[in-house]
Amino acid sequence: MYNDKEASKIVDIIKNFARKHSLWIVAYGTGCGAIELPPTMTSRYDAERFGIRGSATPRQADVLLITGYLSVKTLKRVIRTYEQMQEPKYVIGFGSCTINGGMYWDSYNTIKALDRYLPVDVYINGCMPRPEAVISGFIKLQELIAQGKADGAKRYQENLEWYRENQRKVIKNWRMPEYNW
Amino acid sequence: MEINWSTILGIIFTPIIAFIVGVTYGGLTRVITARVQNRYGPPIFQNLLDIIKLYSKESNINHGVMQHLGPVFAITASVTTLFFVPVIKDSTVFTNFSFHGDLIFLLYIMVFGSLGMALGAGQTGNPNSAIGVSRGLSQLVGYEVPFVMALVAIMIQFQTTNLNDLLAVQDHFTKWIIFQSPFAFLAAILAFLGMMGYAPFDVVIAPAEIASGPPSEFGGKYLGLMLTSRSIFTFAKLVLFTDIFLGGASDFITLLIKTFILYMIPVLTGIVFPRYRTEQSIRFFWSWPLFFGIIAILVVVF
Amino acid sequence: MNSIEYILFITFIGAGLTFIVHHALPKLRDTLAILVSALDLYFVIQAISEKSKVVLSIADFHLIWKTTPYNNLFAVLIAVLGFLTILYAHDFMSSKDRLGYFYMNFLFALGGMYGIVYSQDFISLFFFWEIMTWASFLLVIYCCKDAQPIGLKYFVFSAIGAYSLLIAIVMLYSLSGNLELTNLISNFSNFSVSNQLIVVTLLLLGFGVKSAIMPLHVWAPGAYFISPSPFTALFSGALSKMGIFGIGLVLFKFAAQSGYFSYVQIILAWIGGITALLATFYAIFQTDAKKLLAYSSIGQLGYIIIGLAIGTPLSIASALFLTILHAAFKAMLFMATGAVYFRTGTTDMNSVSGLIRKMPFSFITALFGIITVSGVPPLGGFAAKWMLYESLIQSRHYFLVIVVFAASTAAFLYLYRFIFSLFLGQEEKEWEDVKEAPLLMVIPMLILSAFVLVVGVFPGLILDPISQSMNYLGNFNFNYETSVLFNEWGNQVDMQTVVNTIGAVFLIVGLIITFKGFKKTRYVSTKDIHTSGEIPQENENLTYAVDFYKPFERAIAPILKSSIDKIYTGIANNLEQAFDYLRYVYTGNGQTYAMYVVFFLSLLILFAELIFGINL
Amino acid sequence: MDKDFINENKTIEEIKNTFHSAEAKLQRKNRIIVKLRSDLIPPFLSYAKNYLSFDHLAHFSCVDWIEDNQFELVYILYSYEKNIIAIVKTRIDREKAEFVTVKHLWRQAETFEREFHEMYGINFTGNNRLTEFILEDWDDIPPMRRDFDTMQYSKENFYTRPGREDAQDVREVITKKSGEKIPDFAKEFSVRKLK
Repeated sequence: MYNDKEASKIVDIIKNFARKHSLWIVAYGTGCGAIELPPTMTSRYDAERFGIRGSATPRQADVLLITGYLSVKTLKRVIRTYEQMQEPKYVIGFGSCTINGGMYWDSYNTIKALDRYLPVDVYINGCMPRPEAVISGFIKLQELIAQGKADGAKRYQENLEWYRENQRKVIKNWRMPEYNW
Repeated sequence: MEINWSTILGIIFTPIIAFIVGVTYGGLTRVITARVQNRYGPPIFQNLLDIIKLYSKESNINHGVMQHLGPVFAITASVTTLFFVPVIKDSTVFTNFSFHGDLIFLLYIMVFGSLGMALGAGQTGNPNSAIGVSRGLSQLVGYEVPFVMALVAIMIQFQTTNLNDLLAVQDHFTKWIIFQSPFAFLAAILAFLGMMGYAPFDVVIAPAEIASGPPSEFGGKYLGLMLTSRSIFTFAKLVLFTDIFLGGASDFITLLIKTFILYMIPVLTGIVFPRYRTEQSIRFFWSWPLFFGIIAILVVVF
Repeated sequence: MNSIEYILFITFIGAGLTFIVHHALPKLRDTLAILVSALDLYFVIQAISEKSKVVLSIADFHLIWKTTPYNNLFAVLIAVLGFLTILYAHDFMSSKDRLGYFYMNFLFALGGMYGIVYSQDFISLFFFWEIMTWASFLLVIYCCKDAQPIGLKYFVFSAIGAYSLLIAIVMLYSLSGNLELTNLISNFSNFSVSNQLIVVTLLLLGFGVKSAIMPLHVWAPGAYFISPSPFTALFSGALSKMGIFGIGLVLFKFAAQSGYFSYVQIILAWIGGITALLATFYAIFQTDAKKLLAYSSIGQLGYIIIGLAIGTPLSIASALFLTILHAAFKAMLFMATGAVYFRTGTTDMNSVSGLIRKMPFSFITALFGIITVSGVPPLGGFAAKWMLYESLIQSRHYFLVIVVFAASTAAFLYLYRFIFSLFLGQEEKEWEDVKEAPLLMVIPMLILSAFVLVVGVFPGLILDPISQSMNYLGNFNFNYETSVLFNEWGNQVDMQTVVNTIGAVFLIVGLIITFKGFKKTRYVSTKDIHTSGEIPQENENLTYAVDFYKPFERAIAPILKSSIDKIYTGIANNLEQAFDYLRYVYTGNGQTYAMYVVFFLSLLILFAELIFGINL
Repeated sequence: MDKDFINENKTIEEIKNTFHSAEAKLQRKNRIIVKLRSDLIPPFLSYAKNYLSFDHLAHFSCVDWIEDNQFELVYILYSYEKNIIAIVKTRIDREKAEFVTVKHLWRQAETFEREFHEMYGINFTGNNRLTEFILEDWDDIPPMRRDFDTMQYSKENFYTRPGREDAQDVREVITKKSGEKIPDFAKEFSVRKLK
């Protein structure tokens, strides 16, 4: 017989298995990365093999894709979208723009490091990453989920003040609803 | 009080079987769609994984009591529909309560879920949900009319409104109602396309247009419950159609074969067709299906 | 004095007294009205067991009031609804003026209805009919100046109905020399066929106006819309049922004896069917909740008329069942709308939204109401709809059943729109301070909600008196148990099993979904919705309410091209040109409608005298 | 040559006759350039639209001439009838950046003017829609002005991830790998050189 701890461990394994193999993405089509998604999803690369599927609204989604550079104006909406998602939720940053600003490194209106503002679980580098890279990024995310390491949502909750401080520094006129989990 | 074990067994196992079959069929749809589009496609149990994942979501939100209860209404309707349909012919376990209800009751209980769901979607306050509901209800009026015509033709022809009596009539495959009254079948199967909500009649949940419509504010356990309900309801509708037109099934293998064939009709139609606008789909339902329905009734009369 | 005398006496005296004490003792006035209606309820129930009978002889005429099972059914309906609406009116009308006028007319209308249902001769029936019509007319024009044209419309159509009744009564008297109902019924088969037909048509016309069947419905939407909500509930719930009462009487006591009965049945059934369908379509596109309910009311009366016209035991049972149920659910819906009006001051569905959390009881009432109207299983509406469909199918009215089904499916549209626009959707800042209606308004709504729930599980409770009154109407027997309905082929629906199944599944799943992750489930406001990341501001209203059914409208546009009102206006305009000189006599806005009365009367007299040679 | 551009020259002639101070000249086939004093712009545009049949405001742009302390507004008009593009240029004071709206002539001008208001800080009198347009909550000097240092702003406001300090020139890296030579004119624009 299993004791409680082991039983809950088994439940966790089942949960993580399901989460791993069912990633519903809400693709926030910023920048040029959005155009890499159609080939990723369609016949050639067929991301649905891995249980990756588009979802229409953040309420239903698990993964938030940031597909390119984020202007400050868009960042506000992205934060809102992220906060509307249900836990557990993951963020994947696409391309060098989300990592270090990419070719927009000196722009007056785009942020240069996404993980200062949202807890990124996986970065996919490239400018833009090709569908193979995108899929490999998703597989990396799946590995993290299976190991229980994809804890972006938890990080966000715990360090909410730090994230908020960064967000407020960029977004001048802060008119956002409270995020009180 | 005497305990009727076969009833209890039926109550416990029918929804479970319905869920498993419905989920597998849902996964199969995705595989078939993928193959038609020259893709490999997800595993066949993908929908099950999706549902487990949705239930295992840690946080959930709702906008009020009606949104909380909306999916519950939906699953109540699905399971009740299932209980009032004889799943296996002449089986003591899987006939459930089908002697206590009839076709007209089924027609109404099938709408019960949509109405409850619509109320839930309405409370979210999301305009997309309301648009979806508006479209869904309009389309409902469209396909219910030919469906009822087909049922009326059958009810008058066989002088019964109970499914078990209809099953008793179809004791040999030459006596299946699909052969006895083909026009009724045509009208009903075209209405069935609308009932299943696949393309070209999927304007209700148009994901890119109105953000999946009614369920656009549902996530986590609520969405999981909705998908569960949808799986059960799919199976219930398939069994209903099998019972009415294809002579039911006396064992599970036959049931699976018959329901699968029926299920492929909307699925394959859905793969190859684009989407109708709401008024176009209503006009469609009120043209050919209605025509077949009228012929079906006229054939019975004369 | 026996109970019927008490009822009439108390009601009419009470009506006068409320008017008198209005200025002196306003507190007493409301209490008096409630007391009168409560006493009425008591005596109506008393009268059933008493089997009371009153005979008044004036000159040669015998005025008879008597209880029969059929009368009792309607009397109880009126009494219960009258009591509840007056209870409801106490708070609803508290801020209005001219309340003496309101209560007096309200009680007069009630008294008129009691008189109608108990009277066993045509003189008293006509007398009370006129009292009821006048009282209701005065209440229609109660509110404001806008009510004037609507009131005139109502008056003109009521006058048409009353004149046809009067002519029919005169004809009956000239043919048989008697106006007692029992005598007339036994003599009716002696009349010539053409006389029978004329009498039946005229009577149906007279009663049909009150029940707003399709070509005569023009007055109804406006009158329901403009009259104060407590009275609208009574108007639609009980007053319009007087037409049904009369039609039932005419069909099964008179017309059934004539050779043309089957034709009358078919024509009436189809009129009912078309009424149901078109009224439903009109209801879908209304933007005002009360107007929507008014059209819905017309449609529901269409079903009742179909049920009566088909004339099989099951169909009559369904019609009478629906009569009672319609009184309940339409009163519920009008009361819920009235509660919204009481708190927000409007019933415009485009401007009110998201009241569910503020007015939970009104919402529950409205929810029960719409579930009952739509006929979805657990509540009472299903039994009525089920019996109607079964009887239509079994009496082989193939296409009528399709029409009825289309109408009742389309009814989902307006019902959803009604509840969505008022109670669901975005919670707006404008209605932030709205509270639940006062207790005295909520109680009647909840009583009626409980009633439809109980009737849903145990339709047999209502079917008992219905089958008794059907035995009075003719030899109609049908099979039912307390919670099981049977059709003529022996198929059944066991409401007990249905309700148990639905209840059990609902409870189990509901509990599971509530307690699964209960801590991490939280409520968010309706502003916190997915809008592509955009944050809706406080004053932004995102409710999708205007042109709610545009796609459906586009689909059925060809059917709705011409409205009946337009046809009437067209006729009126043409007549205006033809009889231009009449303009000197009739001046003012209502002249065209008033012209109908004259035209109609002369037509009737000509018709009767010239063609059939009856001396009026 | 004159033969080939009858329409253009005729238009130029008309413009010169009406507006004596206008510098109108032919640029190439189907294209003329008109330079005007800023106070003549409203009457000229009205004249061009109503009498010279320049019905279409194809584009409207702004150039920051910080050296001259001026903004240049460029209206690009098109005549469907004559098939001529007219480029109307005018200069306004940069310090007191104010001009009159032309939205009564072409409705689309309103949107262009909103953009210039936001990006250059030019105030168009008569346009009452000069509200926040593309940028959200911008509180610095308008970003398209040349005195706005975008690099510095970016450094001040946005966190820069370490690792790009060397700011390698892509061309240099590529040429180093492939052994190609950078052309001289390209060297001028190299990041390293700027440093």
